[in-house]
Amino acid sequence: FVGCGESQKETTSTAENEKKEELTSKDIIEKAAKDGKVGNWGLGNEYEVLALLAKYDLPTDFLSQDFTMDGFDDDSITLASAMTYNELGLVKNDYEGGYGYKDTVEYIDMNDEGVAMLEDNIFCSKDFAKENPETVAAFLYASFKGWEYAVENPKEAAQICYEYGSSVSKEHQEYMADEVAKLVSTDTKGEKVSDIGNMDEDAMKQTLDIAKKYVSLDDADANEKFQNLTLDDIRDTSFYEKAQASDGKFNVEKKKVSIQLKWLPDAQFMGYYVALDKGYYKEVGFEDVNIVSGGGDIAETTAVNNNTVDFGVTWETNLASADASGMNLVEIAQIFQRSGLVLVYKPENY
Amino acid sequence: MREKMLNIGNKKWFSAVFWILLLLIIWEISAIVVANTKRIPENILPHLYQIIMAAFSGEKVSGELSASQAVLTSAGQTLLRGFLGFILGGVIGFVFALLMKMSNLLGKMLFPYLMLIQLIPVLGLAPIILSITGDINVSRVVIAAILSFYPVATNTLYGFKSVEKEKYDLMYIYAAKKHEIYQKVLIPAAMPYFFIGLKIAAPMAVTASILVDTLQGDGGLGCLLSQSLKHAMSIYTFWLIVFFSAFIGIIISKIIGLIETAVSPWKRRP
Amino acid sequence: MEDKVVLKKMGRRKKLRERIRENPKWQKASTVILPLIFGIILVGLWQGQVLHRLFHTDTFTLPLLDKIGSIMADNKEKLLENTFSTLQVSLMGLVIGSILGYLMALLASFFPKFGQGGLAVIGAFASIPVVAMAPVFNNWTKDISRDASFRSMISKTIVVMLICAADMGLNAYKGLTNLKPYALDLMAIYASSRKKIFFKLRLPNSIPYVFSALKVSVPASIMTAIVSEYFAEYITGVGRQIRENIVLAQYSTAWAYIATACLIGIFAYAILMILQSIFLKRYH
Amino acid sequence: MSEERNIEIKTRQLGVTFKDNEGKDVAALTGVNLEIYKGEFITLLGPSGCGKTTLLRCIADLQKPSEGDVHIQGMTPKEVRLQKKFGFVFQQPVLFDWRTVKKNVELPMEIMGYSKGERSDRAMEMLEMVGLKDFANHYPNQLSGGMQQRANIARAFGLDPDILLMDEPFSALDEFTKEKLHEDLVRIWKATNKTILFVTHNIQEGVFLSDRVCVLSPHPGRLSAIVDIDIERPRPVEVKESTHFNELVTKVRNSFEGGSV
Amino acid sequence: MSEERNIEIKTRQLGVTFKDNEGKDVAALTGVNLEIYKGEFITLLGPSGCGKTTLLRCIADLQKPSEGDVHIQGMTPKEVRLQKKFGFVFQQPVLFDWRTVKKNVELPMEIMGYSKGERSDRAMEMLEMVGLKDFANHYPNQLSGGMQQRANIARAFGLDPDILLMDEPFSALDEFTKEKLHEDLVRIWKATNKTILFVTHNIQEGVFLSDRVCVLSPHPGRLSAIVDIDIERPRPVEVKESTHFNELVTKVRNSFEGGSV
Ligand SMILES: Nc1ncnc2c1ncn2[C@@H]1O[C@H](COP(=O)(O)OP(=O)(O)OP(=O)(O)O)[C@@H](O)[C@H]1O
Ligand SMILES: Nc1ncnc2c1ncn2[C@@H]1O[C@H](COP(=O)(O)OP(=O)(O)OP(=O)(O)O)[C@@H](O)[C@H]1O
Ligand SMILES: Cc1ncc(C[n+]2csc(CCO)c2C)c(N)n1
Ligand SMILES: [Mg+2]
Ligand SMILES: [Mg+2]
Repeated sequence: FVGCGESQKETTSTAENEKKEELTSKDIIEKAAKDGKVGNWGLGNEYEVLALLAKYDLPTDFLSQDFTMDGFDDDSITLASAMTYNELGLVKNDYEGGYGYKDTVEYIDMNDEGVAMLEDNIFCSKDFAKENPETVAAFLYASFKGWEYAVENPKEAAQICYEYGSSVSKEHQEYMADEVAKLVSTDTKGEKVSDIGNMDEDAMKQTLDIAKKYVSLDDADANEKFQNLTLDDIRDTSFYEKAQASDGKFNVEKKKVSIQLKWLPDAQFMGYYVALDKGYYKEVGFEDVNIVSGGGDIAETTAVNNNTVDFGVTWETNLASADASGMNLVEIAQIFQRSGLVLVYKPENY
Repeated sequence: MREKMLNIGNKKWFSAVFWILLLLIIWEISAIVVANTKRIPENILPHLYQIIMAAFSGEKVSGELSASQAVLTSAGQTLLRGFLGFILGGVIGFVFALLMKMSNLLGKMLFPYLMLIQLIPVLGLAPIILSITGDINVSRVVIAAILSFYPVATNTLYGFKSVEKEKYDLMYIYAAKKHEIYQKVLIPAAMPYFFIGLKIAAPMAVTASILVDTLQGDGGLGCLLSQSLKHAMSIYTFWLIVFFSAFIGIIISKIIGLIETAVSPWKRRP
Repeated sequence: MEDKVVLKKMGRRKKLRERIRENPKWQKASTVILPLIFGIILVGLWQGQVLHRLFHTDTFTLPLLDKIGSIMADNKEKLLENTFSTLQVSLMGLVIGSILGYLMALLASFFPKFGQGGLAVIGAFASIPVVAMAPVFNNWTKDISRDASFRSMISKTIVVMLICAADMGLNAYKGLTNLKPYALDLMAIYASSRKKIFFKLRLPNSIPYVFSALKVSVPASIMTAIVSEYFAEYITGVGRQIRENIVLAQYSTAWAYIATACLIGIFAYAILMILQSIFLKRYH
Repeated sequence: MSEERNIEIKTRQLGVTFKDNEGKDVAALTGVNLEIYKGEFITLLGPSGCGKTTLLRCIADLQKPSEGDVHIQGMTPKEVRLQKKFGFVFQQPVLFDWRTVKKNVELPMEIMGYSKGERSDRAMEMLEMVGLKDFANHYPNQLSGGMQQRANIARAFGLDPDILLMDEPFSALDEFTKEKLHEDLVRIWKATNKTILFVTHNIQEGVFLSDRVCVLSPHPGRLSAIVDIDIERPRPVEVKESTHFNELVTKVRNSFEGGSV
Repeated sequence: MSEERNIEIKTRQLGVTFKDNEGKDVAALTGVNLEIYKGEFITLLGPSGCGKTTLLRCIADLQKPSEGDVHIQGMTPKEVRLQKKFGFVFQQPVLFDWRTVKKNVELPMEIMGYSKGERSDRAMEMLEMVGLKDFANHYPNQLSGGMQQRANIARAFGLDPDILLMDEPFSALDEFTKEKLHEDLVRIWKATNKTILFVTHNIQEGVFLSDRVCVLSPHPGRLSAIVDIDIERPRPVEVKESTHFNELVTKVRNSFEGGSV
């Protein structure tokens, strides 16, 4: 039965596709918003979508998407959030877990719409940074080296991630690695960046501005603090510069460190796995680097704040709001240089 | 005729077969409907044979593990933590019931708060427990215990309270010490109620243990579940976990039932 | 000599204490006053940060009460809206689930072996973790309405329902079958129909057990509603708010919602206690 | 007892075996052949644990015989039970804690579908008879042992069953109350032509009330003697002083075998 | 009864009032003044519901008097209870379902700290006495009514309390068993010089066993007569046939007032 229904759908969709070629992203967003079928995961992932809706003067309501794309598949969500490196791949590809839509689906890119916000960075607590400057710089140095290698050899990086207890299939891992490499080496305007970990002033500013507009904290004190945050409150470029300028020799204060990821282990974090696998961390003087899987109930900001781990991967918004509520965290490098978020849709629905 | 039907209804084998068949039929009918209406039916309701095939398929889904292997290895950790949490919760629940029975004052003071502790979601509780225990795995066990002690506490307390006055009178006459009254009257009398509490708490402990797996993403059924939910892994892993946990639930309640009859010979009907 | 005086005094004081303790009015009042006293002590320990020292935690993870209170006051409307949503789900799930569980127990009491299988089935459902059940029911309820808020509510309610059904089923079954010796014989002599046996004997006998089940299911229903909100399509509810805030490290706000969950719990528990005192008046 | 009278209850080679803890068979009754006539008042006597209650329960379809069978008015006990022809006063008063005394007495009438007013009137009448009128609205746990037993009796009398089975109904009552209830019982019995099967340990009581006394013996429980009580009715209380009465009592006493179980 | 004998139990203006459902006071006992000598065997008789059990419970510290007080060996009932000087046979057998008959009998001995072997031996001895040796390993729900009561008695006899309170212990037993237990009871009483307070509805039994019979009257419960039983001991069974015995029985019967509550 399945195959039958599928082929039917495909033929009609291509036919319709040609008819409605001229639809702009504005039309699509308007229709989806009117139907109440815009989807996002919420939980701190929604601000770009809110900004986009606001940009087109639409009410900022959306449906909660679970971690699958089933809602997109069954059309209960017609404009669904997806990470280029994860959900988009599942929607398009037909390997295990995929939905196999191939290129029949299209998407709206947050970077193109000018509402991109920065995602995966590396952060630690201000106290930790102050007490362990060499450690921080060394960690960045080795991690950058890992990322650099991974961006150049995504296939191998995917294999390494897979071996370190990946949460996804091999094929998907490879897809992810390719896409993550793009995010690390391209900026929001689509230009190539060469310096991994660079904290781009404009992109960070844009992120913080959007965050200030759409993050509203119920805690009045925290909210006020949040609105008054400047970039300098939440980032420190000195370690990045030190790492970039370094010759790779460090005198690390702490030989065993840990980093908590923002999500389950996979190629989204391939740089760290590569650095670990290739011994880059050892080279700069670490005895042991423990990569702690994320995606759990204890948020990475909390874990770093209460010293369960030394470093963490999070998004700028999460970091800013954590600082606003009294944590003392600081971003030390920006790994993803552009937003990975897109809104995917089936043209036949419009 | 009616008589006969009632009799068949009371046959043990019939009951088991009936329920299994009923569930299978409902499931399969729904699965056929889903298969005809949905593009990716296995995400919503796969056929049972597909799940069974997935269980026995050797295909690697996570590292070098097949779906069943992945489920069973993760289940090992989760069930161990769940079991420890359950034991701890059972003991805590029993002790609380005992304390509340011993001191009316304490009981009245504490009882509403015991219930309130249940209402603090793991999300709020976890950081606090973590800062007390300092270890994520100990925290997991403790939280599983917290989430499963309450049914044991209420039911056991109810058991203590349902002891007839005459039995107290008898012990009173012999000027039995408090601990003797507990040991010889209250505790044995509360046993059936304690076991109801355990039966309710056991699935809660399994559920809780799976829930607390996700405190940190480093293994256990809960993590496997959240991975499979992301569709990054075979969706059948998800269905296997669903069936596995239901199966564990049945097994546990059967085991508790067996323990109950083993410790209450006066109820055994030869 | 002196010893005796002391003894006598103690005796008298004890009498007074006992008199107070046996006073039925005090008995009633104490169920409210004592927890209140404990609550006040708790508030003191919390606000005085004694709890924090005890638990080795900080005012960040366990915010002070005045902070929590002020956030609650600032966000009354949002709070109320989310509270209503959670309450609706847990209450509906509780009521429907408990009825279902009771009916299952009833079936089991009529056809013991047959019905016990049914109880086991419900128990098995309850062993499926909420985190696994919630997404499944989310999927299964997608076709029932075009309104996301409605179908989300239904799917959350079903999860709560199953949890409550298992709890009620087990307890009610005990209540329906754990009869006084010879009580069934008495009914048999009068050739009572099953219906009559149920209404005259089993039902009244099961009432205390029903309350003991409810004491577990009331908090469990709220807890389950909160957890299943994490997975629901439509974003609403105390639990969802807690998660949103934890992700942003807004512990104070999260605790404001946790406090709300506790208030719902206290409220529901108080109602349960009142109902119990009405229904169990005749049970000695 | 004239041979022409109708046989109401007939047991044939009735036997009941229980299993003890170790699964061994324990015979509670064996080979009981008993014929009870319609309208007869018959007493079962026997040492404690010899099977009196078990016999009553077999007749009332509360216990399945392991051997033999019971016929009542040509039907099985079950059929008779389903026709609601039994009344039973249990050895232990089985009162429902959540019902007042009056409501407890009303219970069988509720089941039989009496109207509310009728129920209430009849319950009060019965309570008056057993001297519990003032305690109608008490709960069972507020009654003394004897009062509970009287409530138990009132409940059984509230109905008008064909066959009344009474298991030591008066054992916890003082002599005066007992005498009054004897009178009431005999009056009701005569007026309604019930068949009554009465268990007691009091030989005088058995002899005074019944047409025949059946003596059971233990190890295993079996019928060891039947004594006809050929005292004219109505029997005034003074009859207990008569020599014939005392002869019959002695006769019954002598037919006892062995001690209690 | 010589005046020099020690008074063991003394009640002064003892009164107990219960609340009924509507909160009204119901007097169960009023103004009871009773003196019981050390080593005496005393019987309480009275219509059902007149307050016998309540009186026993007051003495045993199971019920707080509303008025007056009880002194036992110059102490309060509570002190005496805490010295474990009471034995009590309850009107309804209070057996623990989860213990075998033997274990039930051993229970008080466990509390008194008897050694395991001693407990077991003594329990078997007591069970033998009440004729339940073969049922030692049965659970209470496998016993007949009378057998449960006998287990109840065996339990009380297992200990050697100073004061034995017995509430209608033999009411569910047949005459033979009862007679045997009468003999055992008197033997044990004589050998250990216990004070025994015995409740019964059977006037013969009371007269046969006791030194004095106290008659209680209802509405409200109060002491209405005390009859000295001046029959020499040891008393053979045949004494029940004697005129003096029957005179005493009649005397007691005549001192009954009114009916039951
Ligand atoms: N808990 C109670 N609440 C109210 N009234 C009670 C309670 N216990 C006993 N009574 C009343 O006290 C009175 C005396 O009861 P008690 O049990 O002492 O009688 P008794 O002489 O032992 O009678 P019996 O021979 O029937 O056992 C009765 O009228 C009874 O209704
Ligand atoms: N459920 C049971 N399981 C095992 N044995 C039983 C059970 N019920 C009764 N018996 C046994 O059956 C025998 C007869 O019991 P039954 O109750 O008929 O005696 P009874 O004559 O009524 O005695 P009593 O005068 O003491 O009431 C007893 O030996 C008893 O132990
Ligand atoms: C592989 C992978 N990593 C991150 C995200 C982004 N994301 C979407 S929902 C969510 C959880 C709540 O924060 C996160 C992190 C993704 N979709 N897939
Ligand atoms: Mg009997
Ligand atoms: Mg009494």
